[in-house]
Amino acid sequence: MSDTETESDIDSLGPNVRQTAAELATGDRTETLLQTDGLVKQFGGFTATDDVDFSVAEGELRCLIGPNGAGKSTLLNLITGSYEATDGSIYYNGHDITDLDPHERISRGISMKFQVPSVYGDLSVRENVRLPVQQFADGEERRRLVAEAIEAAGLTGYEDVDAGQLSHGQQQQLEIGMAAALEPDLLLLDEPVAGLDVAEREAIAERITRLNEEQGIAFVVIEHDTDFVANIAEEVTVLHNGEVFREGPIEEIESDPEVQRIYLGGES
Amino acid sequence: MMLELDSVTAAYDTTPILRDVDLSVEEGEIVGVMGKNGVGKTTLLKTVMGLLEPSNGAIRYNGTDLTTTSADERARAGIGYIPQGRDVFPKLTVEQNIKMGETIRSDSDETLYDQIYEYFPVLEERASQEAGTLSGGQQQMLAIGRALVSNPDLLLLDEPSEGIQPSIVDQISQDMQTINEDLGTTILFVEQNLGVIREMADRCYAMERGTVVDELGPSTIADEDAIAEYLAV
Amino acid sequence: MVNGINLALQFLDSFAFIVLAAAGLAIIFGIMGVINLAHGEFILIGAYTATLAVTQLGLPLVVAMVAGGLVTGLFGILTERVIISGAWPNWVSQRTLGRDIIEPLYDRLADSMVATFGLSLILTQGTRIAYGNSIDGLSTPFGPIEYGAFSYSTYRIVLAGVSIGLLVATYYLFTRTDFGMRARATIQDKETAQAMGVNTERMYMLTFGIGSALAGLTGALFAPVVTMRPTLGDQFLVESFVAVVVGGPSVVLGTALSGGVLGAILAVFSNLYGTFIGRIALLVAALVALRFLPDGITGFIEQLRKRRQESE
Amino acid sequence: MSTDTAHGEANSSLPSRLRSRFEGPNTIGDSRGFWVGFLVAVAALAVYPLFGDRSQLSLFMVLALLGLSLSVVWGYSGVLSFGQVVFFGIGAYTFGVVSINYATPGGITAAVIAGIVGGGVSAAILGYFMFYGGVRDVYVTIITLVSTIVLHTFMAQTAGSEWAIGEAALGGFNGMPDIPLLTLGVGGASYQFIYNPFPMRIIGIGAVEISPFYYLVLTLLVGAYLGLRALVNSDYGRVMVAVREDEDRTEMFGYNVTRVKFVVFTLGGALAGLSGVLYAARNVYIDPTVFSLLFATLPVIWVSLGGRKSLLGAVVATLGVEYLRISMAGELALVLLGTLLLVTILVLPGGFVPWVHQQIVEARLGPGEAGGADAPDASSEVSD
Amino acid sequence: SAGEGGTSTDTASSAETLKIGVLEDQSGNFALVGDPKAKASMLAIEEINANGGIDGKQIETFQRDPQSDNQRYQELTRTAINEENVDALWAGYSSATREAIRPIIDRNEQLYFYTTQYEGGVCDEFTFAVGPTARQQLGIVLPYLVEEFGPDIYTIAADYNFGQLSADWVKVLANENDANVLGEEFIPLSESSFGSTINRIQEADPDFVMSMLVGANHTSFYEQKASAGLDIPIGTSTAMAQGYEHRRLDAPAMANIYAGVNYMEEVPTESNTGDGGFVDRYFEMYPDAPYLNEEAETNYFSTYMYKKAVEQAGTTEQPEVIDALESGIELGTEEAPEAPEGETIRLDGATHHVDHHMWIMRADEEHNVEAVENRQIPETFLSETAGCNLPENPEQTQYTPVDYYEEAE
Ligand SMILES: Nc1ncnc2c1ncn2[C@@H]1O[C@H](COP(=O)(O)OP(=O)(O)OP(=O)(O)O)[C@@H](O)[C@H]1O
Ligand SMILES: Nc1ncnc2c1ncn2[C@@H]1O[C@H](COP(=O)(O)OP(=O)(O)OP(=O)(O)O)[C@@H](O)[C@H]1O
Ligand SMILES: NC(N)=O
Ligand SMILES: [Mg+2]
Ligand SMILES: [Mg+2]
Repeated sequence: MSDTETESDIDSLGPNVRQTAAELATGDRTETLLQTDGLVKQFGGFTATDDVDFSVAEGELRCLIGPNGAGKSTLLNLITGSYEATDGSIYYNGHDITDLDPHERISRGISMKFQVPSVYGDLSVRENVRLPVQQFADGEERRRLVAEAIEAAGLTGYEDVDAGQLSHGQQQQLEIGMAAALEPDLLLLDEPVAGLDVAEREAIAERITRLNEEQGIAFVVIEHDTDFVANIAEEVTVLHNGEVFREGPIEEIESDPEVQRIYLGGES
Repeated sequence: MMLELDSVTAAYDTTPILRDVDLSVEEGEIVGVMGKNGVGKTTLLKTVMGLLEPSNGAIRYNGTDLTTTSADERARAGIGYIPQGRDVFPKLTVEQNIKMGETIRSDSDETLYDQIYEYFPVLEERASQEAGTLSGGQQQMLAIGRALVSNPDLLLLDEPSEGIQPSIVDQISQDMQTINEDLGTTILFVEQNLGVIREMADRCYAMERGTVVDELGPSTIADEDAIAEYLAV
Repeated sequence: MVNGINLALQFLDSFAFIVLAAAGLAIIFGIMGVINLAHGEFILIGAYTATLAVTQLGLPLVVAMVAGGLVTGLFGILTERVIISGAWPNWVSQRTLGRDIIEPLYDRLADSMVATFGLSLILTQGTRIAYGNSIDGLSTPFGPIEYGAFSYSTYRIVLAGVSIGLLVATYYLFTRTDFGMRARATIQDKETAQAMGVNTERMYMLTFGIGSALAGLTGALFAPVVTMRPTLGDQFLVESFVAVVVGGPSVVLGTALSGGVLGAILAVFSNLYGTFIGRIALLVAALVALRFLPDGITGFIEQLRKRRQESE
Repeated sequence: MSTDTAHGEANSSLPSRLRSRFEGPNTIGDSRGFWVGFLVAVAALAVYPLFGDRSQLSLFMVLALLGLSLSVVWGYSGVLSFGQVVFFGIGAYTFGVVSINYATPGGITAAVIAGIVGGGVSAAILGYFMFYGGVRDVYVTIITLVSTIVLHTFMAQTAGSEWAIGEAALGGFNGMPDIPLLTLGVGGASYQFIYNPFPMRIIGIGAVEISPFYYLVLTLLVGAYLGLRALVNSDYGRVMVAVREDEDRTEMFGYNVTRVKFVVFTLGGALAGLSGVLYAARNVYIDPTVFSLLFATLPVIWVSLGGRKSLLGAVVATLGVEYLRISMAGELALVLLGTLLLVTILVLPGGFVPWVHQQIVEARLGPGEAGGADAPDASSEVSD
Repeated sequence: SAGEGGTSTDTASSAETLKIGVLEDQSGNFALVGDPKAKASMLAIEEINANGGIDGKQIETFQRDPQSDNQRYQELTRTAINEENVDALWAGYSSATREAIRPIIDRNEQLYFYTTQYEGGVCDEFTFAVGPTARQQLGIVLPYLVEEFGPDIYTIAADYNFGQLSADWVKVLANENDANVLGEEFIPLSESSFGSTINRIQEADPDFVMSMLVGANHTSFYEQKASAGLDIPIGTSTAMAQGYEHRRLDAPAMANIYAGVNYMEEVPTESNTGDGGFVDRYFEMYPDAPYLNEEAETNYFSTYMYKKAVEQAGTTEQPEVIDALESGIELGTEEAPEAPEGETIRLDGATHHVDHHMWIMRADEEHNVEAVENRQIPETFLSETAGCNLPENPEQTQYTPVDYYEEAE
C-alpha cells in the first residue's frame, strides 16, 4: 500500500460483483431475507431462546440488543447453524435452512463475526483474509480484494504479522474484515466494537453503514454500546429472557421505559 | 505510593511493546489508563501482574521491589486482576471460579460472596453451570466477582465494561467506587468506554505506542471532549 | 454354560485391570493433556520397586507396594521438572545462556508423545541394562477362593476393591478439594491461575507426581501377577489410553465408567467365546463407543441428562 | 496463482513461474537457493548407490512416503492419525494378495494399483466412519490407534489355511511369503524392478550394478514431495491449513470441513498404501508387525522431529531416524536413540527442518531482523 | 570376544578367517530367550578359535542386536550377506523372524541356521532348522502324560502360527495315543489375564493341560493359575526350557509342569552339568548370565556342526558346506550336551533337521527340576510324512500338519 492512498480511496471500493448487490439495494427492500419461526434453543433445562420469530428484510440494518444472557448470541448461532435448534425453523431467501450444515448456510450468503474473536492465530493477517476471498476471486482480483479488506480493517502494515499477535481490538477488526470479505448478503455481527477505541468504533459504524447502503448487505448487529447502536440502527429488536421483548425503530425503543428498566438503566 | 513503575520496558519474546513506562498509583486512588487499540494497555497490566517480566525498569508495590516476583506471589500480596476477554476457567463451575478467587488470600471474607451476588445475581443463579457456557457478559461479571472475592488491595481491571449491558456498566462503575470507598481498594483500570472513565477515574494516564504520553487530572477528565480527543487521536 | 460367579469375578478382574491401567493416565493425559507414552514404564518402575523391595530388602508386601507408588511419584516429579516443563534445565540455561532452552510440553500433544516415547526407550533399556531381562517375581498373596468346581484368585478380587478405592480418592481429590480445583484451573488457563495466586509450577509438579504415583501403584499392585521384565508396561498402554478417552471429559468418573463398560464386554466375550474374541470385542466396542459417543461416555451421560431436563 | 505473476512482473521466467506452483507460506524453502539445494540433494541421492551397496536407503525412502502421508493428514490438516500404518499395511497385504493370485507382469502392475486403492479406500471408509460421525481431535487419534491394534491382533492369528484369499495365504504372525517380484508393465512391455540389478560401467568407478527399484522409489518420492508441495500451496492447501487451525471458524467461511478432512485422509491413505506396496515389494514379504504399536508410533516421531508443518521435514526425519535406528549398535543404542528423540523435540519444538530454515534466514537477514523469520518471505507474496 | 558390533572387512572368506553372522535379540520382546542364544554362539566360537579355529581359520563374527524387530532383522540380514559376506548366519528367535528373513536368505542362497524350537515343517534348501520341532517335543511329553494322568487333554496355545500348529500336533498325537482333546484355546500374544481361561479349564476338567503359551505376557498364566488354585499337571513345549520360569517365578507356580525339551540347564548329562561341563564353561564366560536355555544349546552345537561340515568340505564355499551338512553330521555329548554319554544327535541331510535327544523335565513344588524320561526322537514329519528330501528335491516350503492329518483340521 503506498502512502499516497488516502481514505477517499475507500469510496472506489467494490468490484463488479458488488455492484449487482448495490443495484439490488436500490430496489425493493421489503423482501424478507431471513425469517425464524418459533425458534427454541434449550441447554439442559435452561431455555436460551424461546419461540423467537425474528426476521430481516433484504438490505435491512437491524440491531439486536438486550440484557446479558438474553439469548442474542444464541440466536445468531442458531441462524448460522453453529447450534442446532431444539424447535422451530429458519428460512433464508424463502428456503428452509433449518437442517443445513453451517457451511451450506454460509455458502448461501450468510456470514458471521463471532463475539469472541477467533482468527487463525498462527497464520498471517494476509492468509487469514485470503481464506474467505479465494472462494470467489482469483488472480489479480483476489489480490486486490485481499488488500482492500486488510485496509478496510485498518490493518495495513500488519499483513505479515501472525494474527495471534494482534491486540484484542485489532483481532476484532480483522474478524469483521474477514466476515465482510465473504461478500455476504446477510452479515451477522456479534458485538463488533467491543473493546475498540472510539476512532475505530466510528470507522466501523461508517463501514457498516456504507456496506449496507452501497452494497445492500443486510445486517444483524448485536452491540451493547448504545451510542453506536443509535448511530447505525434503523430497526431494533430487543431480546429478553430468550423472547422477543420489543421491536421497532431505535427512537421508540430507546425511550421505552421497560427497555430502560431491563437493559439501558437509569437515565440513559 | 502503592504502585510505582519506573521506566519499565517489556517485550513478548523479542518484540518490544512497552517502552520506559513511568506510572504511579497512590493508595486509595482509582486510576484509569486509556489509549487506542494495540498501544500496550493490556501489556502494561500484565507486566504489573507479573505475567510478563520487564526487560528493564522496576516495579514497586508498597515500597517493596516486585520486579522479579512471580504472578502468584503478587496475587497473594494483594494484587487482583481481571483480564481482558474474561478468561474465566471454562470447565470449572461458576462457583468454583469464584472460589478460585477466594482461596488466594486467607483474609478473604465470606460476606464478600453476598455482596458479589448482590451485584450480579445471575452468578448465584448459575452457581453450578460451567463457566465456559455463560454468555459473554455473564463471563465478564464472573471475572469481576472472582477478583473481588479475594478482597485485593490493588485491583487491575482490563476493560471491565466490555460486553456488559449498559445498565450494569453504570452499576459496575458505581460499585467500584463503593468498593474503593468501603474497602479502600485501590484500582488501576483500562477502559475504552468514556462514560466509565469519567465516572470512575480520579486520574488517568494516556498511552501511545507503548509508552505513557500524558497524565490527565480530574478537571480534564470531567471534560468530555478532551477525553474523546485522547481516545480518538 | 455361563457360570454367573465366573462371569462376575471375571468382570471384576477386567474392571480392575482397565481402571488401574488407566488410573495414572487419567490424570496425566486426561487432566494435564500430556500423551505419556512412558506410562507403561512408570508402571514398570512401580512394579520393579515393589518387587525389589520385597526380594532385596525384605519389606512386607504392602509397604513395598506403597514404596512403589512413592518412588514412581518422585520419579514423575523429576520427569515433570526436567522434561515436561523443562523448569530445571531452563533454570540452568537462564543463568548460563540467558534464555530458556526448553519449551514446556503442556498443550503440545504430539511433541509430548515423542518426548515420552524417547523416555520410554531409555527407561526400558535402562532397566534391562541394570537388572537384565527379568527379575525374580513375587507370589500372589491370599490364595484362591473356591466355589463348586471352580476357584479364583482372591487377590484379583482385592484388586477390584482397591481400584474402586483409588478412583474414589482421585475423584474426590480433583473435584472436591481446593487442591483439585486449583490444579484444574492451572491446566485450563495457566496465566489466569497465576493471577489468582496459584503457584502453577507447583501445581503442575504435584499433579504430574500424583498421576505418576498412581501409575507406580498400579505397577506395584500388579507386580505379583505379571512377569517382571523391562517391557512389562506395554501390556497396559493401549487399554489405558482407550479407557481414558472412551471415558470422556469427566476424566475420573469416565475412567470408572469405561472400566465398567469395557470390562463387562471383555468379561462376557472372553467367557463365552474365548480370549481372542474377548480382546477383539473390547477393541471394537471401544471403536463403536468413540464413534457413536463422540464425547465419550461422560459426555453422552451429560447429554442424556440435558435432554431429559429439556423434555420436562 | 501464476496468473498474477504474469500480470505483475514482465520478466517472470519459466522456472520462476514453475516454481511459484510449489511455493507459498505453507512450505519453507521458497528461495532460489532452496531449489538449487533441492536439485543437488536429488542428484546426490541419484548417484549415491554408485558408491557401493546401500540398499537400506531404498527402505528409508519407501518409509518417507509413509511419513509424507502423515505430514499432509496431520501436519497440514490437523488430523493426528495413528493409523497411517493401517493403510500402509492394507496396501502391502492387498499388493501381496493380488500379485500372488495374478503373478503376471500385468497382474503385478494391477496389484500395485490395487494396493494404492486399498490404502485409499480403507482410509475413506475409516474417515467416513469418523468424520461424518462427528468424531474429532484426540478421539480420532484413539480410533485410529485402536484400528491399528485390531488389525494387529486379527492378522496375527490368520495362520490357518482357512485364512487364504485365492492362492494367497495371509500367513498370520509369520507373515505372507512368496510375494512375486515387482514387475511393472504388461506382457513383453514390462520391467522387473526387484532383484534385477542393472550393470553399468562408470568412468572413474568401474563396473557397478544399480538397483532399478531404488530409482523407482526415488522418482516416486520426489514426485510425491513436489505434488504435495503444490497441493499445500494451492487454495485447497490453504483450506487444509485453516481446518488445522480452527475447524469451526473454517466452517463459518462456507467450507465443508468434514469433506476436506475426509478427502485429505483418503489421499493420505492412498499415499500410505503406495508406501506399503513398495515396502512389501522390496522385502517380498509382509507381516503383521506393520500394525504394531511401535511401528504405528514411528510416523508420528518422524513428522514431529522433522517439523510437523514441513513436508521436507517428514522426509528428512524419516531418513535420519531410520538410519540411526538401523545403524546404532550396542547395549546403549536404545538409550541413545531415546535421548536423541527426547532432546531434539525439547530443544527444537517446531522440528528440525524449520529450525534449520530459521537459522538460514537469520544468517541471511542478520540477527536484528530475526523476528521476521516466521513471516513468509517476500517472494511468496507475489503469488496468489 | 562377545563384544558388540563385530569386526568387519570385505575379505571375510580370505584364507585366514571365516565370518559368522549372529543376529539374536538382546533387547525388545524376545531378549529374555534371545540373549542366551547370542552368548552360547559366542562361547562356541571362542572355544573353536582357542582350539585352532575351523580348518585353521579363525572365526570372525558379525554380531548385532535386532531388538526383536523383524524390520531390523531384514536389514541386518541384508547387511550380513551383502556387506559382511558372512559364510554362515544364525538369526532369530521367533518363527515370524525366520519367515521375514527367509526370502532374503533364499534369494542370496545363504547358509542359514535357525535354532529355535518351533512348529516344524520348514523344508528349505538353505535353511537348517536345527531346534526341536513340535512333533519331537510334544511327541515325548504327551504320551507320558496320557500314561501318567489319563487321556483327557485341554490345550492352551499362543494365537499365532507356532501355537496353532502346535495345537494341531497335540491333536495328531492325541489321536496316535488314544487320548482326546476336550477343548483348545488360543490366546493373543498381547494377553496377560487368564481368569476366563482358568475357569474354562476347570469347567472342562481334563486330566492334564498342554500349554504352548509363548512370550512374557503368557508367562503370567503360571502365576495366575497357581494363585487361582488350579492344580493340574501341565505338559509344555515352551515353558521353563526357554524362559526359565521355574527360576523367575516364586514357587510353586511351576509345580507339576512337564516340559518336553532337547535341553535345559538342568539336563543331567555329565558333559552338561559335570565339572568343566557346558554349564560351567558358559557361566565362566558369562558369570552374570541368568540361565542357559534350550535355544542356547542349539546355537552351541550347531556351530560345531558347521565346523565339522566346513572341515569335511575343505572349504567355506557355501554350496560345498551345505553338501557336507547334508551328508549327515553327527555330534557326541561333548559338543551336544543334550545327548547322554555314548549317544549322539544327528543332522538329517534330507530334511535339514536334527534327530534330537529329547527329555521330559518336571518341576516340583520347590521348583527343583528333574528328568523323568529321555530318549532320541527323530524328526519324522518331514522325512516320513511330507517326504522332504532336499538334496534330491531342493525347495523352500513350509509343510503343515493340516495337509496330512484329518485330526488337525
Ligand atoms: N452451552 C450452554 N449451556 C448452558 N447454558 C448456556 C449455554 N450456552 C449459553 N447458555 C446460556 O444461555 C443464555 C443465553 O446466552 P447468550 O450467549 O445467547 O446471551 P447473550 O444474549 O449473547 O448475552 P451477552 O450479551 O452477555 O453476550 C445465557 O444465560 C447462558 O448462560
Ligand atoms: N502475545 C503477543 N506476542 C507478540 N505481540 C503481541 C502479543 N500480544 C500483544 N502483542 C502486540 O503488542 C501490542 C500491544 O498489545 P496490547 O494487547 O497490550 O494492546 P492494548 O493496548 O491492550 O490493545 P486493545 O485496546 O486492543 O486491547 C500490539 O501491537 C500487539 O500486536
Ligand atoms: N518358534 C517360535 N516359538 O515362534
Ligand atoms: Mg453474546
Ligand atoms: Mg487490551
